[in-house]
Amino acid sequence: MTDQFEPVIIGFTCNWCSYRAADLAGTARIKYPPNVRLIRLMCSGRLDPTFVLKALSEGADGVLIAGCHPGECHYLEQNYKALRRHRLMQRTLAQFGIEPERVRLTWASAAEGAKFAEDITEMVEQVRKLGPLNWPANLPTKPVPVGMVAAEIPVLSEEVA
Amino acid sequence: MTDKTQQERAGEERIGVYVCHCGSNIAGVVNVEAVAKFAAEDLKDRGVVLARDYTFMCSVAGQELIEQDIHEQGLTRVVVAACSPHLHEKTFRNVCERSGINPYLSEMASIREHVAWVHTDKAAATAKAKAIVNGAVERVLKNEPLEAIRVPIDAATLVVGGGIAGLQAALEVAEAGYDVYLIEREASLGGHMAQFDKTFPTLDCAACILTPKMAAVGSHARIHLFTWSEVEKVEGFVGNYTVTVKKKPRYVDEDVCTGCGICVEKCPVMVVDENFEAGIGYRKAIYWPFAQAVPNLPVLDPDTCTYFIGGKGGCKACEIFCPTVPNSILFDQKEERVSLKVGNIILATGWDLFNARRIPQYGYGRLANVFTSLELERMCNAAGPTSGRVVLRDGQTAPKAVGIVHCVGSRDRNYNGYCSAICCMQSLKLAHLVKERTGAEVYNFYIDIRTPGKEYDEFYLRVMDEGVHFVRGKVAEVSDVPIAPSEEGGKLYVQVEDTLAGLQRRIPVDMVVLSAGLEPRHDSAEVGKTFGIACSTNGWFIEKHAKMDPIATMTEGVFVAGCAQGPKDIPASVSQGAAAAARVLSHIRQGELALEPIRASVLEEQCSGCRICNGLCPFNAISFVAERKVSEINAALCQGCGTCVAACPAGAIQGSGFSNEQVLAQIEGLLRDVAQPVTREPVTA
Amino acid sequence: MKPKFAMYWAAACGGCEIAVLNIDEKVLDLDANFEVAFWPAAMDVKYKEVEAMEDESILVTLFNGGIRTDENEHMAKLLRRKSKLLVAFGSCANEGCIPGLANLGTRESIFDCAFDNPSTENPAHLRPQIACQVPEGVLTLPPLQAVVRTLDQVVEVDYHVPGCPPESHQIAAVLDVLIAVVKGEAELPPKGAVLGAGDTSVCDECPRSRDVKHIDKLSRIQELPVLDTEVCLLEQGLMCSGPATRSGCNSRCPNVGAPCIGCYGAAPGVLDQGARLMAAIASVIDAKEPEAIDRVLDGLPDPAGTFYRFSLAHSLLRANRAALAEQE
Amino acid sequence: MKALFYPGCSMQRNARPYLDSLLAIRADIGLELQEIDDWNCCGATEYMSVHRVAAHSLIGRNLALAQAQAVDTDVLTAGCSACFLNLSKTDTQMREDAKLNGTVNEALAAGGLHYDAGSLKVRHLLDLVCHDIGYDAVKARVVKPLYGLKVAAYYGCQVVRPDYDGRWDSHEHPTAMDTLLRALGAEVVDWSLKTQCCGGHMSVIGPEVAFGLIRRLIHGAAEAGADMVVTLCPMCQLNLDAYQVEMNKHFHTDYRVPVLYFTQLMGLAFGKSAKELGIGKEFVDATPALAKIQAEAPKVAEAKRRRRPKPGDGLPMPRME
Repeated sequence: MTDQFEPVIIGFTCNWCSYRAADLAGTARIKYPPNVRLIRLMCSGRLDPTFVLKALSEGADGVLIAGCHPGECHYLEQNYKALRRHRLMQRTLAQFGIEPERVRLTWASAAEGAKFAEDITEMVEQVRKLGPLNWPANLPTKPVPVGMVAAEIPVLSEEVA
Repeated sequence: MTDKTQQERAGEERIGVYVCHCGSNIAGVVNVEAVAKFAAEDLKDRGVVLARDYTFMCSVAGQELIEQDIHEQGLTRVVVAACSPHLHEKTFRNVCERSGINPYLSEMASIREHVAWVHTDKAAATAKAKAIVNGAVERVLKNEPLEAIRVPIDAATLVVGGGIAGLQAALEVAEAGYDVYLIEREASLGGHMAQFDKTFPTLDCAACILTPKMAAVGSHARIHLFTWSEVEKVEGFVGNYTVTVKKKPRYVDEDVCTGCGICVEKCPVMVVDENFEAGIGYRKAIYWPFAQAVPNLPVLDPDTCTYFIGGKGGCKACEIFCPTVPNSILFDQKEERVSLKVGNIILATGWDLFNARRIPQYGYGRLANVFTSLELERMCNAAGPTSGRVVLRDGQTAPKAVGIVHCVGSRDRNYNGYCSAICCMQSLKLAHLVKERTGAEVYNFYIDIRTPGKEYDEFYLRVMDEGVHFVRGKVAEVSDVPIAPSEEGGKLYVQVEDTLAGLQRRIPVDMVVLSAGLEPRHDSAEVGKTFGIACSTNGWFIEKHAKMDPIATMTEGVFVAGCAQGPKDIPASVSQGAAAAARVLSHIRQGELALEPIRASVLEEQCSGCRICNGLCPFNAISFVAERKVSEINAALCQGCGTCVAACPAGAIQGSGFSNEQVLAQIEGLLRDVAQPVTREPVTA
Repeated sequence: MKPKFAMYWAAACGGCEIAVLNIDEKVLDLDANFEVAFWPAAMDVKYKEVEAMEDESILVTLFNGGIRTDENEHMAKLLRRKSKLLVAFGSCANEGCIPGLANLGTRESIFDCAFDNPSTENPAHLRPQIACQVPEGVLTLPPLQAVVRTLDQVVEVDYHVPGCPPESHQIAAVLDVLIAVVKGEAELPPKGAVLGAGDTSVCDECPRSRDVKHIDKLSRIQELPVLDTEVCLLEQGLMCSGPATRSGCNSRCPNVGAPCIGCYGAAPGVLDQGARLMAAIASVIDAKEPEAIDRVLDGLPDPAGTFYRFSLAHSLLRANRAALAEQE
Repeated sequence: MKALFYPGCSMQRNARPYLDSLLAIRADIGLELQEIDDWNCCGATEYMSVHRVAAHSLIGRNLALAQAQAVDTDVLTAGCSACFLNLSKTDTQMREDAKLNGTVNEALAAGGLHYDAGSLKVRHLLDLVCHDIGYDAVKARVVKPLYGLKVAAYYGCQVVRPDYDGRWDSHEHPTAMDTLLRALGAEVVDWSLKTQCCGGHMSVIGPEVAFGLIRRLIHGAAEAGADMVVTLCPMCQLNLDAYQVEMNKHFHTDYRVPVLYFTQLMGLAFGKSAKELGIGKEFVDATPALAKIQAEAPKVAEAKRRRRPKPGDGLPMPRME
């Protein structure tokens, strides 16, 4: 491996479509970068935003959410809930300074091994470009004086006072 | 339930980790020894007491290895890093069960499909495999012992659709001695097959092979027939469905009518039959769908009946001439609703013909002598509107040249991307019939000829030998306008690129037949919703597994058969009907069914009754208990998707098998190698 | 000798102090059973005097406010050392509260907002300094830390009393428990327990009628032509945090037609209150197409501030990335 | 409604009646046109295949000028099919192809111009009239309905294809102009050739090919019983009208099917004078056809009582939904 940044991405897949798409990519020996680590859920509707925040705060550089195509959900329409949560999450995450490319929602049917592999490849490249997220929430905080060096203590002049 | 106690428990757990080589499938890319070593050493503080790598974990020897360790090493939980859980999860759960641990205290880490087969960099693949094993170890620590849910199975079966697939399914179940309710939307059984003249490749007369089955179903003591009826509502779950059937008024007393047909004869109204005759024949306002209809009862169409149109006055010829006592004509008949209890459901709702008007450049509906394949089927049928003569729209002239256009609406990204599976053979059959009956020159315009059935290709060769022309190319347009003065008027010109000859051709013909594709029923989405199953993007019902389970659906106890699941020919529809029946019979014979215990449940003391979850369940498993102001989940209805678990604002819904604790732990495990060190909670065994 | 009691006010508004005084005559019970060792808002005790106390000599300290400055951190650590029981008192100490919302920006942006906005007259663009020379000597201010942290992110905390501020009847109940323990009439609750709150969510106490939810529009209260006094506020399109907020306040705000803003924090066992709200609200949006979903979401101009109004500093992400990056 | 207007060269010369009639009716339908200042040739159909970047830049200049002049509308319209297609093509391809976008804007920058792809909505005039102004608004202005006039609506190949922005109901058999002409009171015949090629520039480079194509259209319209062909494109009008005589000579036929613009028929129905609308400048005289216009709506034969079909009636035609 070269010195280039290798992002770590957590992928949430649904049991019926995207996880099987990943299985199919394997069976078909389609190659994609090893940066995504998958978690199986029963449905993209199970995707709790907590999982995404947890992954990001635990050191993941990105999160991939993959469900069945709209209208194809094995639980009829639960992937629309994932879609809504994703739209809302993106708005919220933007306020935390997290780029939208880091949390990607994609659809992959059980037959779309190649498409899923392409999605992963594309996302890995996008996140690689963004650089490490390295969420520092858990670092001990240390105060930094704002706007001054301790040596230059200003004198409060009479006029201003 | 604080984290602490969980952690303490984790300390007491004894986890065994098994890393499979899968021959060289995994070991060729992943350093399996290193993964096992990682688990044994680095995950010791997470409760791992032993880790082994082995050539084939799924082999008998591999399974025995785990059993032995459970007995001798006192393992309490097991992680197998091997292939996809979709293949062997059950195998290793059984191993656990045999050895006395709850089967759900095992976990698989997919390092073949998700690692070895998709990556080439060995170091990176091994690192990823370690992370996945780490995730599985963290997850298995949070697994709870679960028990399968057992439900009794009602032996009665619902079959929806009286086409060939539904007929076969109904007969199989009834012959086994169980009650079947067969629901058919039309007035007679038979489906599309009843409309055909001959069937490929044997050229059997469709009616001759179909009607005996219709009669057998119609007279079977175990089969309760509901024609001119639709399923309105389905409640309950596998083994215990309550189905509401809407019986549309047929305005004929089913119990009294003898089917003598005098009413039909006397009815003065004649209208185009858009349904059975595909728009090229006529029927009366009171009519039989077709001669061999089962049940042998006419149906009255109030939209065309003079009595109904005239605001219930006049005519009444049918009633006047009806010879039965009491009179069989019931002008006041109303819609009825019947409630049925069934244990399993087979959906065989069939297909709709692609609407050829959607391709205006082929001229259907504008150019008189452009026909659909179904129109030609009716024309070829001896019982059809032309008594089996193949003629132009004038009803007289036999065509001298006929063009048959394949793939109309199929394999076309403007309409349907899929192959309709039957059109090639149907077109060959129609080419043969046209040639046989008219001696016309017949041109088949095809993209590819697909003849993968038994004796299908032989039939193709036979039709070629009969002198039918084959032009490979997608037809650009069918026009009635000559391009040059040399072209004679009154013809249809088929403009096509002949891709074998490398030429643009304009072939003048008298008749064009559009071999229209199969489409899902126009209301398949609503029907799917009624039965709790999903449709693919194309609209066909989705089977549980495209290869390994093309009969079952995601909803336990609901099966699909025939074209409702995707385009297929008659033999495949019959097979699938029979297969669905076999699946149902297996359920019935088991008496009760064990369901995967992946279910959501409400922690009542934490539920505040906010009702956010109430509208989220497509299976109506969530209800609100007004007295206690809490929501409740019916475990038998719940399919385990977990949407409500994720949505509960108070965290009061738990999902067994995929709990928050399990997923969060798995995230931690997967990220252990990159996480900030301060977040690690040391757990020492 | 009576056991010692302390109360301290860190990065907070002072409302918690008022709430304690608001328990009326109950405060006499406090005085009867405890010796007040340190309570800057009520009496004059110098930090030096606290430092001189023996470790664990104070039985209980109610600590309100988050950790925003070095001084806050210093006092948190000091009081932890001096107290047997340290109680995170009120929303700020527990989850950062409104001051924690500043974590969505950097210190620089906080100063810009406070000292350089159109409503502030500050032509010289003066900024507070941590030290300043005046004729009498050097004046200092405690340095602002990169982000607001909660008390339990800095020191170990024994008990949590949520609320902004904690409801007076709940404070009284907590004091009763403490007094009972002092008198030997009761056991201490298990360490880490949440005191003075319920264990379901605000909806449990809310008298409004509720139904299945389908949100096709989110409005702010002033945008609603009529507010139904009987029906669930969320069903009327108001962003009410009640379903995801711990009970205990007797649904004060919804009772009077104001949506719950979430001050009692997440429901029991919930890791991240904002995530729960996001999941719940998004789930019941009545739209399928991305554009239609967005139209509904446009009614929520500040999602992070809405969902994490009180709990931001204690959430999984805690703060904006740029603010966190200023940590060392 | 307001729109920026790119007239193009044809409308200035051979298609002058198109422009005149448009200007005559614009107030009636509330169309405010703002001609782009200093516009240049669109490069017609050929330039694109000679030099792609130069062609796009040539068109890009017009788009850039339009964008700069767009104050209270972002709609840019053209009456000529080739002009419309070129503007639409460049806009779309610049939007989709970042490299092309860069190159074209680099070229434009030399002239101090810039175009933000996608900032304008490029729309054909017929599209505006049918879909924005609407049939009802048109119908409301009709004072002299074109009763008794049978017309063949001819769209040509460039407006409905490739239809970058999805404006048309069908790319083979569109119906927008049919509906518009019916709103004017005319009877619209059904024919198969609505979007077939008129020959384009083949009339100059390979007349025999063009004559064949022209004959097909004229013959088709005549066969369908049309009194005239109605078009929306200067090139189509030129080929079918000006070359009809040549075509007749070539095939020894004597077709006389006049070819007018839809704007001219709108003008007639709105009560404008033929002169004002440029009628009379066509090669094949439209006067005999226009003489068929009646004051009264032709009596539609009363719907025949549905009688029972008899043997020999023939097979029913499929219903068209």
